[in-house]
Amino acid sequence: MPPIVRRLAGGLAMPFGSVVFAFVVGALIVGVTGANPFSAYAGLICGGLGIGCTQGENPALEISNTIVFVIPLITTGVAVALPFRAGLFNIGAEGQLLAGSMACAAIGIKFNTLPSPILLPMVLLGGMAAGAVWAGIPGVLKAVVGAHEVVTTIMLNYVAQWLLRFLIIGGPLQLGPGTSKSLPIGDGARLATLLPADNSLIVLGLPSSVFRVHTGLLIALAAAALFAFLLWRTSFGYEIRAVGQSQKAARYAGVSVRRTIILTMLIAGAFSGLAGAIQIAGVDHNLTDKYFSDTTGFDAIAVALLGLGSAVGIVLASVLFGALHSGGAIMQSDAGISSNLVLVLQALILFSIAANFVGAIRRGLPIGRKPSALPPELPPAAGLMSEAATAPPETA
Amino acid sequence: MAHKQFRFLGVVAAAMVLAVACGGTSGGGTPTKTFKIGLVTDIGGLNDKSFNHLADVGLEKAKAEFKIQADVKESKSGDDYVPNLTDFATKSYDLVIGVGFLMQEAVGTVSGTFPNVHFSIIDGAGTDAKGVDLKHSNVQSLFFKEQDAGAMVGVIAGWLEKNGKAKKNKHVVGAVGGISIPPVNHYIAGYKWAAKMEDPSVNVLVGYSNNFTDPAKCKGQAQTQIGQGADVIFQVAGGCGLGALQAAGQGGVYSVGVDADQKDADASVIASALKKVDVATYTAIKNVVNGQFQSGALTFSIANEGAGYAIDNFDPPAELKTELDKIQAQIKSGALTPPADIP
Amino acid sequence: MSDEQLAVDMRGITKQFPGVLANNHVDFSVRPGEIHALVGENGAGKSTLMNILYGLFPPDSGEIHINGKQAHIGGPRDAIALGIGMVHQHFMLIPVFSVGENIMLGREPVAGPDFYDHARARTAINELTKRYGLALNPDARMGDLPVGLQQRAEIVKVLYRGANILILDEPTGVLTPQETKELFVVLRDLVKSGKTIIFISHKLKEVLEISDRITVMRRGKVVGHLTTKQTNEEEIATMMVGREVLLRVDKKPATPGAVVMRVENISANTDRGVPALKGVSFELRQGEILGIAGVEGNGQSELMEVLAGTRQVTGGRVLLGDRDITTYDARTERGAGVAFIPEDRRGTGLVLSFSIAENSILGRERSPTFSWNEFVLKLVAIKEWARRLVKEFDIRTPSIEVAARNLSGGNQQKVIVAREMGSKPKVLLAAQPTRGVDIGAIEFIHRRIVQERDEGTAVLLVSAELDEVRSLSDRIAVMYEGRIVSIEPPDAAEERLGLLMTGGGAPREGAA
Amino acid sequence: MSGVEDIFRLLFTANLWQATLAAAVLLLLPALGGVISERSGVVNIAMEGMMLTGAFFAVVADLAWHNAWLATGVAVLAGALMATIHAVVSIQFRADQIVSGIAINIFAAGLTVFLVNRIYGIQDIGHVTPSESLPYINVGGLDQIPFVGKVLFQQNVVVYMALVLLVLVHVVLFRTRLGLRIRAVGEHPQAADTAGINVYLIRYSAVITSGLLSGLAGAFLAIGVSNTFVPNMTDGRGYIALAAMIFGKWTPVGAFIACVIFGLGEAIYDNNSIIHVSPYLLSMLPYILTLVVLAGLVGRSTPPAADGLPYVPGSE
Repeated sequence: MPPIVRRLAGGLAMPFGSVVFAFVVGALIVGVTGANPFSAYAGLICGGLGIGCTQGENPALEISNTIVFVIPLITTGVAVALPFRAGLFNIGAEGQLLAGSMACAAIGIKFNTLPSPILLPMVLLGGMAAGAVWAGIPGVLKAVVGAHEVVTTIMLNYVAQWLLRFLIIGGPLQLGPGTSKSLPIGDGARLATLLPADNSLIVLGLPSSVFRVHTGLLIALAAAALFAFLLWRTSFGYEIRAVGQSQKAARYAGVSVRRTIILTMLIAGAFSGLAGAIQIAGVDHNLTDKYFSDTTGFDAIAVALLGLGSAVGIVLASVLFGALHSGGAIMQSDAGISSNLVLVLQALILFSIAANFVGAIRRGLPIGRKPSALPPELPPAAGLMSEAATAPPETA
Repeated sequence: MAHKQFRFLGVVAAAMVLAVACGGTSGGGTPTKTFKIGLVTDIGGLNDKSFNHLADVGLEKAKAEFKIQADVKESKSGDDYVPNLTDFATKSYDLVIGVGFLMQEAVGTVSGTFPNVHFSIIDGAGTDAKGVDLKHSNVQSLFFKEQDAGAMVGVIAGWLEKNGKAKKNKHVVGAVGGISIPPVNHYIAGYKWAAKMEDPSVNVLVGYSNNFTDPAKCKGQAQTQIGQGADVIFQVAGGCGLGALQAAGQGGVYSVGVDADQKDADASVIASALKKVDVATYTAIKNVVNGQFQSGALTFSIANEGAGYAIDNFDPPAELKTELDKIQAQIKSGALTPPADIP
Repeated sequence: MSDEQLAVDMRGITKQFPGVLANNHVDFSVRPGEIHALVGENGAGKSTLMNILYGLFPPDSGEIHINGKQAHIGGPRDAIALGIGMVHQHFMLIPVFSVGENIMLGREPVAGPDFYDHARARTAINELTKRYGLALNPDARMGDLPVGLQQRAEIVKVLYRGANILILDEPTGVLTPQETKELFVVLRDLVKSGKTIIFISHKLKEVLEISDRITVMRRGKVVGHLTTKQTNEEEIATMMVGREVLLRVDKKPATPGAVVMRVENISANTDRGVPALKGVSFELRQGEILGIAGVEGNGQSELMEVLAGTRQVTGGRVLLGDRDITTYDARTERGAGVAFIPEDRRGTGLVLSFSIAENSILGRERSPTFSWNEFVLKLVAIKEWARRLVKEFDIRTPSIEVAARNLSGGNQQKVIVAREMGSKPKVLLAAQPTRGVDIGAIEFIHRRIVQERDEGTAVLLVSAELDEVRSLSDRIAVMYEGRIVSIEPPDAAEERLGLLMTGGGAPREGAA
Repeated sequence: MSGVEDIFRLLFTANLWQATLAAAVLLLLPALGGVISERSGVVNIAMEGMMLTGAFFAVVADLAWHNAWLATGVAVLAGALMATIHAVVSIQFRADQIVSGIAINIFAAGLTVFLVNRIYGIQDIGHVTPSESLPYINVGGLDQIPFVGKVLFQQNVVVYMALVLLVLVHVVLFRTRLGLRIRAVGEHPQAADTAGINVYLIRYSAVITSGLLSGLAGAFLAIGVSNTFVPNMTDGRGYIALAAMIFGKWTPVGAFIACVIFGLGEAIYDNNSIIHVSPYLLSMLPYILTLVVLAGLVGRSTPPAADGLPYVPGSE
């Protein structure tokens, strides 16, 4: 085998194995409870990828629906993966996404008369800024006093949740008494769909408006590309990785660990915030109670891990998780299996990656093209005791 | 407001539909075709111990009686509403039912895309983003006058207080809401209105747990109200509210269940305010099977027995029974109209 | 040889780690009541062998006999039960626990159902410390004790477990000469009271001083059994390395030029905020090597960090030419021409998971040579640069894409040396540049340091190895307790330097 | 400003403190579990999932066997089983402990609802009869003491158990041989290993104990407080317990104090029918307080030295 193939195979073995493991154990759980795992998975695959549908589903529609789920996963996946590289565990992508969606909605409502070329950048940048602030707080706390980012980001997720409730139930963004959503954002703040939202135009046998894939897809792919570029082709990305692998060595090399941590979190937050803004601008067009139950930012953790922290991996993992999400509903209506099985599968994938991941690192096996996705020196949680926990001493 | 006007029209429409239904139930020809019915829950899921569950019960009932294929999709997040509704629509289901007012916008959107598919939505209409009803001809709204049900249990609470038949008789009763949203507040509005009508000196405490799933939160709310002297606790918070019923049982006071008959939840439950989502779902399906789908609003109220109350672990005195029958008749006839907004 | 006489008899021990055959059919035996030294270079397999004896790893093959009986040692518990105790190179102490708790751990005296019995713990420790003359306060917090006392606690811990065979892994590495002397007294007392001691070291003078017999290891194999009285430093060194060692560095006399760096009365604190430098001043000239001698922990590390820009001063200033660089950070220091070989190769000198190419620009990733606008990396230039360094500094690697982790210690060090020297600095700060690398790499690095000097670089060298300082330096500054107590010529007598290093002796004129 | 006055008046009512203690105990049990687990060096953010699993199986068992104690036993074992998964994955396989914890939480959320669907179908999971639930007990004599009696001695049996467990955990951690060993393993597993302590055994036991305690909390929530199971009924308590543990600086007593503070917030919030405080601000409070603590404004909170680090025997 040529080395490149071997490395590629080595890189794919673990994530692929994790997915297989999850599906096998999932099948056992389904089987033990007296249902047919094969029909369950057939529904899942049909709904996720539009393959093998038997109940008259339109494959293009299923793919389109999956892509709509994939878009925010890519962007938040990047928001989790980038801090991973710096040795930080961003569990707060969800809160940052909410912050981004709140800011996007607020701006999109307040300035709803502005034309698209002005308003659209405003809402997207506003969402990014809000996400950056939301991630910046843990970044600063980590860099300055060594507060562990896992805990601070979890706390801020909840704060964002309650802030959202405040805004749309009785608060300044509420549509009207008794509602739990906001006014719609201005037309100028909306991202166009790839196909026109036209009920009379028939594409692939369906009105084109059912295909909800929007230009946010391009933004998400651009975000993934930017992430890869930043990480591997810039001095800042180099410094992020250096800090993630060895804070001491980075500090000795003159990299400001504090600055890198704060900047990394700000950028990550901007990505998450962008995901929230894209959802508002591209899909929902208003802030609704559906964000109370949003889990994109948590799925992003699995996406980042399964994607081994690489841009291509994140996109592929996002497709998997988007397909699982999308397929769950088809599985339920076609096969009568509760879509909660999807959560079980996601958890199993996580167990499997987590267990393999560190195991592989400990055994010193190279993972993928680049040395490793997670800092192999210490798992992110090790930050609980790393030197950073006692605030890195730094020269002026 | 337009909303109220629409409501009124809804009542008229409902009355007509029911009249037709009563007139010739089995006259709908030869239903040899298997009807496909799709039900989409909101994020509460099938086990919400509330309206999603009741809708499923109605669907099962219809399945037992008609030749239908009944499929369910649980929405895991708000992002699922549109794709879930769309999936059924693209597969040419004969009726797609959305459960809960959270789905209004999604139903508005999808029904516009699929004008040939019939939609029903419980607790809402097919709206645009601003909450304005799009009045699509393929959408049927299944509304409930929760205030009617709330009023009936409010009569019980007020009557007990007035006549010193409650546990503490401090002229305080309570209501524990989930989140301050219309379906919840309609119940509370009727409850408060009727309790005040029965016992003008009664103080109605209204608290919100901000939660529909955690019974402990509602229990805390109820305990606080009991501590304030409340001796009838009305839960309007789905699964969370079950905690309020427990609090009443433990605190030795009466409680009132919501949506379904919650007699079994606790011995303290003396009555339940019924919102017959199961009946509504069943009716909507039946209409489709009989080729009688009709757009617009179908409102379920005391008048058409789509809302009401049940007496549970309690033997009401004759006087109270008389009072209840009287009020119920007055509401039915339109002589009394419980308010939709909390007074 | 009859088994009954041997305290420890390890036969045919083999242990394979991924990529390394750490022990290759090793035979190792220790007689009761002796101090047996196990010597060898880093990576020779000494620690692995002892960890196997202590049950931390199972051997792949081979058998172990303790006091004549075959033993299966599945874990430290088994080893302890067999009377084996180990004092690890990195202390196995818990800083937040008391001395007493640390010593008792694993064999705690218990009162009632399971209560930790402080009183009995104290009595037991006092008894032990009295018997072996090892004063220790059982109630002190371990983290507050100096290193020497921590080591003492480790020894007491082992004795408390009833150990008759004590393994000491590089026990003197962290000690001052005074503490080392005290340790040796303790060891001799222990032997007198019937204990057997295995002493792991690569410091040959100490080995000759304290041991009765010596086993030498090289590359996972035993290469010699020696009796201390019948051998000498050269013989052991040759066995360790496998060839004759050049103990002197070949160099021309220095031709010092202008003063490049002037250090004026600087003071600085340790990480814990304790003063580490208390007014250090010296000058460094072009084309000279100024060596700093001293027992570790007397401020050398802090001095280097201050000069490299990774530690802040609390007073004084540093001048590079005419520029005041006191407040420069590591990056600006590098930009100004100060290169730094840090003492902790794996911890601070390299990012181990980075490739050689990536490591070759560590600290210079924003320089115009390697990035556009300090931002976009010039990947081609970086690769060329790395290839050049690999060639010029004889770094043994299949490719520049190999992770630093996968290089040998010597090659890792060469990557750092290459990176720092490759930038043609004005000042080269070299802290422990040859610590723990093989002899071949030591020779190479020594040669390159001298070459740098000869090309006009000012070199400041810190080393814990007095021999290294003496053989490389053109001047020797001796540090003691945060001060430079004297600046000596390179041919100063070892005894005099030793005296100065431990606070004795009179300074020569010109010292601060 | 009447809101402030009202709250002030509220603080002198026994009802408020009774509710505070009950709410605090729902947090205390998982928090104690967290303390034990993390003191042994295993980061545990999986209390939420363990608690939810416990709640579910408590109801299933109680409905099947009509015995609250049996059901509690099942719940405790279910919590322990989830903890065992966390232990195997993070101790044996040295997985990232945070990822494993997140996975447990997702797993529990999905599995419980999936099983409700599979087991009960359209019937849905039913209600537990109060007589078959964990009883509320008024401690004879003591419960009549003014104020204190109501707060401390008119509570659910689990509240008393939790208070006993609080003392027990404190004593075990800081006064016993076992506690010394747990802390040693969490601070410096190599040192413990070389001292002959079985690091894995201690860590497994500690993590599983955290599952037992979280399972008990789940049972309390399900068949003590609610008498039924509602999907996702734990509602983030495991995460607040995590906050309480950090707030309390990884000590049982500190965690308890934090739980009381958080429980007090909840109890005050429960009064929103009579005093009008912003529900959102109050709900944010525990999280913001924890951030403040983490920011070092109320003293530093330092975890055990080896918290979160998998132990590899023989490593340095």
